[in-house]
Amino acid sequence: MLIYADNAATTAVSKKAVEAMLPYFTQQYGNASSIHTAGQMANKAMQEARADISNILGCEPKELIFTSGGSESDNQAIVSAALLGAKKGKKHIISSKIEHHAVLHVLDKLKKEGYDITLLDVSPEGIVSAADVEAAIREDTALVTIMFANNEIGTLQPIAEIGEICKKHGVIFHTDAVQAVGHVPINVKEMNIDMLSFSAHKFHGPKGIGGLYVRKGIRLSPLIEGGAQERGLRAGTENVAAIVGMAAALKEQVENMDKNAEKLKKMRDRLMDSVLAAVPRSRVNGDRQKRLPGNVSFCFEGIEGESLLLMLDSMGICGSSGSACTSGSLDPSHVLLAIGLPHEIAHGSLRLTFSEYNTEEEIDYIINAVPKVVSRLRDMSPMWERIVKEDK
Amino acid sequence: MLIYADNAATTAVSKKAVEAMLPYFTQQYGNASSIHTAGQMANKAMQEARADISNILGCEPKELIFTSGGSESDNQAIVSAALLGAKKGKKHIISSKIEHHAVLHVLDKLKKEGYDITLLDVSPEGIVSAADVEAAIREDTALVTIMFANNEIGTLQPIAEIGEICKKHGVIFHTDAVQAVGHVPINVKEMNIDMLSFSAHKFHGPKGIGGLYVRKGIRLSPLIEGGAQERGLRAGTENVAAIVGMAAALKEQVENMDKNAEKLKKMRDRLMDSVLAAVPRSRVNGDRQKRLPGNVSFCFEGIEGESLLLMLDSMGICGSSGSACTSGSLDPSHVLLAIGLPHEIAHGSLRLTFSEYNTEEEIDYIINAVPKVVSRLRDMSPMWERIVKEDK
Amino acid sequence: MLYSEKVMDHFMNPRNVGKIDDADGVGEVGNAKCGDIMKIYLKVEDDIITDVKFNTFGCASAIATSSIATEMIKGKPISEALKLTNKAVVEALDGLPPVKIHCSVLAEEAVKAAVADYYKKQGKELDEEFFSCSGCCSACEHGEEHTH
Amino acid sequence: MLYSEKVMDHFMNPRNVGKIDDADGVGEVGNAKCGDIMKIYLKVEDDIITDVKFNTFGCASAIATSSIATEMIKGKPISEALKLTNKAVVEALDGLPPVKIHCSVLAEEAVKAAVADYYKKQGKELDEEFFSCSGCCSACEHGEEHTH
Ligand SMILES: Cc1ncc(COP(=O)(O)O)c(C=O)c1O
Ligand SMILES: Cc1ncc(COP(=O)(O)O)c(C=O)c1O
Repeated sequence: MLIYADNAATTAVSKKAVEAMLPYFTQQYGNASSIHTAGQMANKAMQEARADISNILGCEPKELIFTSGGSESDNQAIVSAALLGAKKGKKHIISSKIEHHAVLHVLDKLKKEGYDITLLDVSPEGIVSAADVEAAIREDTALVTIMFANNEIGTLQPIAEIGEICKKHGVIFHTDAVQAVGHVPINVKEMNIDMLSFSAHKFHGPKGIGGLYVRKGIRLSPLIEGGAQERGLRAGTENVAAIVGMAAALKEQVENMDKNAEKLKKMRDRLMDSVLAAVPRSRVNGDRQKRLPGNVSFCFEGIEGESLLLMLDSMGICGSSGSACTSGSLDPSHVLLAIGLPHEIAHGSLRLTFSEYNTEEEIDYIINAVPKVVSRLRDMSPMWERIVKEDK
Repeated sequence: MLIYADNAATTAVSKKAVEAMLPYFTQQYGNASSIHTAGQMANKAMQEARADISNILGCEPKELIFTSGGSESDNQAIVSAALLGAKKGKKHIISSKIEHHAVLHVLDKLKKEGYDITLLDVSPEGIVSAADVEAAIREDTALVTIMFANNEIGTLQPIAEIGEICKKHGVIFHTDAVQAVGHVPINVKEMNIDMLSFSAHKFHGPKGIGGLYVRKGIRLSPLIEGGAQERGLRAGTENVAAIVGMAAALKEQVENMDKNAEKLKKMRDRLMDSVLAAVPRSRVNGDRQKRLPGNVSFCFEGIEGESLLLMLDSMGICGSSGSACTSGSLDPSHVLLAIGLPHEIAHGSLRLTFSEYNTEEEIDYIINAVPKVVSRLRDMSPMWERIVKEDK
Repeated sequence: MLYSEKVMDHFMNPRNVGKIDDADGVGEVGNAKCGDIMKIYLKVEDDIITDVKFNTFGCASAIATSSIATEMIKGKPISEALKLTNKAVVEALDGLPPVKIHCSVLAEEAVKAAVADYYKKQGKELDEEFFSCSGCCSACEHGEEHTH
Repeated sequence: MLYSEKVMDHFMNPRNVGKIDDADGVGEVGNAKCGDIMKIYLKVEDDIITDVKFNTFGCASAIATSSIATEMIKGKPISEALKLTNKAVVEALDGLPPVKIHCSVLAEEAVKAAVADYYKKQGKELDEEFFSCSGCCSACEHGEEHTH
């Protein structure tokens, strides 16, 4: 039994996506920038993928460039907007405390270069307030960058509202939609999004490919210089197979979005309710409604996340604690701290994230396993001992 | 009949590489940074690939990071060395006039930022002189970056000699080995290379993956910030399938290197000799010996490369004129100008690049086709008319 | 695809390729350095272009625009040939990639240069405005204006 | 793999888990904020550690280091327990990932804290150098020194 419940970290590539990619490895392998037939066949496939994806996002094909993934897109979007701002003497950027490191670390770097960064607090439910965004906007604000959905606690942010505010104030609005694309409805035009980052491996596409939507009129700066690919905005031989795979995965995902969401929400809510009922001193992180259909995030007092994870793993359950990217770090998740949890509770987090490939039987198994593992760890935890004593 | 003779632009992915990749799409798709079994299985595969590749290059696994390809590696290597240099007040960089745009455009950008760039001339045979490199080194030289093999005319540069010179003078030496890795023997330690860029799709690996070797002790700066992947030097969920595919392709390529080179040289030399004999006023670009086994580069006076290409394409031959990356540009190749060709001759270039998948029959077909197409175009060329007149 | 079917057809099967030894007007524009030269030969009777041939050194679209331009003026009065615009050439070819628009400019100018030569040989005056620069690429001084 | 088999074994099947109600010495180090607390209970007879138990809140390596540390001192004289080093703990576990070395420091210190408590209860003096800081993570002031 192996239950994969870490779909926020990455997903399995769908059969359709693999099938779509295969011909581009060994048959239509031409360089999409070459003018011969082999190249133009690859180019055509790439342009079709671009049209499909931009159609889904609600933008023009010309407003979409392909990158190596979410991190690259985030980096390029933010650096580009910062450079544009600097040209007009605007060096203030607004973001939130719960962004992914691909955003936060770029902002750290910009801070060192003299930019002024405002990181907004979030509510205890893990949601940025659009009013806070508006209040933070200044004359010299170059960029607002707020994630669409949080990768740890799954909370959905009021993107359309923030988009409207940014539009009103003439500030560029970027959203890291890596966790959202393919999972919740998005239309960049209706939501007044100026830039949007996404990554294929979060929606059953391949790893190593992603995209960046940039509204016409906003000038991107290349992060990777070289050949004239992507109209000079992103050098490097086009990754045609992966681009085609990404488009296939996204189309499939969007076609089944409502059906999948319904199924996932049912599983998600049942899991949350059952575990909360079975485990004392447990909590769900993030708003219960305004969250990704497949995201469950718990904290269990008195135990630590890694040991919880590894014990679950030994029972065949693959989950995560905090985000995968922070593994190797000893600090508890910055997201859990941002929603106001004390360190000791933030250490005991468990993230279980599902896709439509998961089954109700798997949820049953998890509902049975989690309380057992929590008990086992609590039994040997001096911290739990103290909590129980204090309770009495 | 479709003859693919554009292997310098990109190659077909080998069967072994595809097979190596497949399990990582739908089965072992875990995030290599996740601590659960699915993640650790992916991680193990990635570490094996890293060990295999570093073994081939002659470096330690820790000295190798994975990137999205040659362009990204070139960018990161050069920017990192420039930043290191600047810290010590060294802002001079030495390179050559025949580098790839992924190098030249980064150097252009650095120039705007105040770096002093020396671009060395090359010989009429397209070879950088190691003595010129030494003569150009100054007190404030931060970096020497010279490509291993040229992508247009296939010339091999005296990398070991340059490496020794750089070592002697304590200057960091980067080589863009995108065209060389998998095709000619390379050992970074023996050749005193400090940094080396490569890209899988040039040796029958997948597109969108590459690597950068960096000698221990040289501090890379991340180009893409975010998660702690690649020891914090390159953020983004690891592209495990592509990494595994790259390693499989490279191993296969290196195992068969001698055999392939022998076969390719024979085809290459026969093609060059036959076409030179059949077509008046034709020439081979680049040194006839010191060149990649699979590279043939011609210039035909009186005609223009694109029309030559498209006519060959209509006969089922996929070649290129100049490099694929400059398509969309009207200028003739900077490489052909650098070896001293006048514009009008540089316009009439044809690059045919082969892999071990090509056959002698294909060479026969090309030897037959090229003179015909050249004649046809010359018959309608007022420039050819003039050349013929002047000859009389 | 990079080029329309029309362009590929005129490139692979160019119409009116050749020379006219006793031409009434010959025009040549472009230069080797820029990578395209077009040469157009006219036979004119009663101000009607009765025959036209071309020779072109250049890319596929240079050849295709030469080909279609000769088709568009063959059998037409000189006055109409003078009205040939690069836009009309592009449209007749179902479009050209942006970087190739300059080829259509070249074709327009080659026709005009041939007509100018005819006028000159006939000792006629001609409106200056029709004949400015040969239109080329960024390597020529006037290039930029013509490449749109 | 992230952890050696030895670590995983001691994590999944920890030895000596539990408490000793009438312990002769109890030591607790670490804190909840840092994400690990180790508590070690000793039973001592004639300066020999006859029984030892632990309770740990923390990651897999915190649990594994506690487990192996108790095994390493069980049945040994107090003097030897005091010589237990974090390096010995790491070696006994066939290594730990660099970020987890601090757990072995914690285990060493938990043992020492328990011994110190035993000495105190016995009214004995003890060398100061053995008992500096509880060793933790970067969140503690002394943390850095211990995480190597
Ligand atoms: C010499 C050289 N350097 C760099 C590159 C860039 O590699 P990639 O397209 O994989 O980014 C190429 C190929 O396009 C090349 O031939
Ligand atoms: C919200 C968010 N942003 C950015 C990223 C980075 O994406 P990638 O790993 O594809 O570069 C991730 C996932 O790791 C994410 O969840």
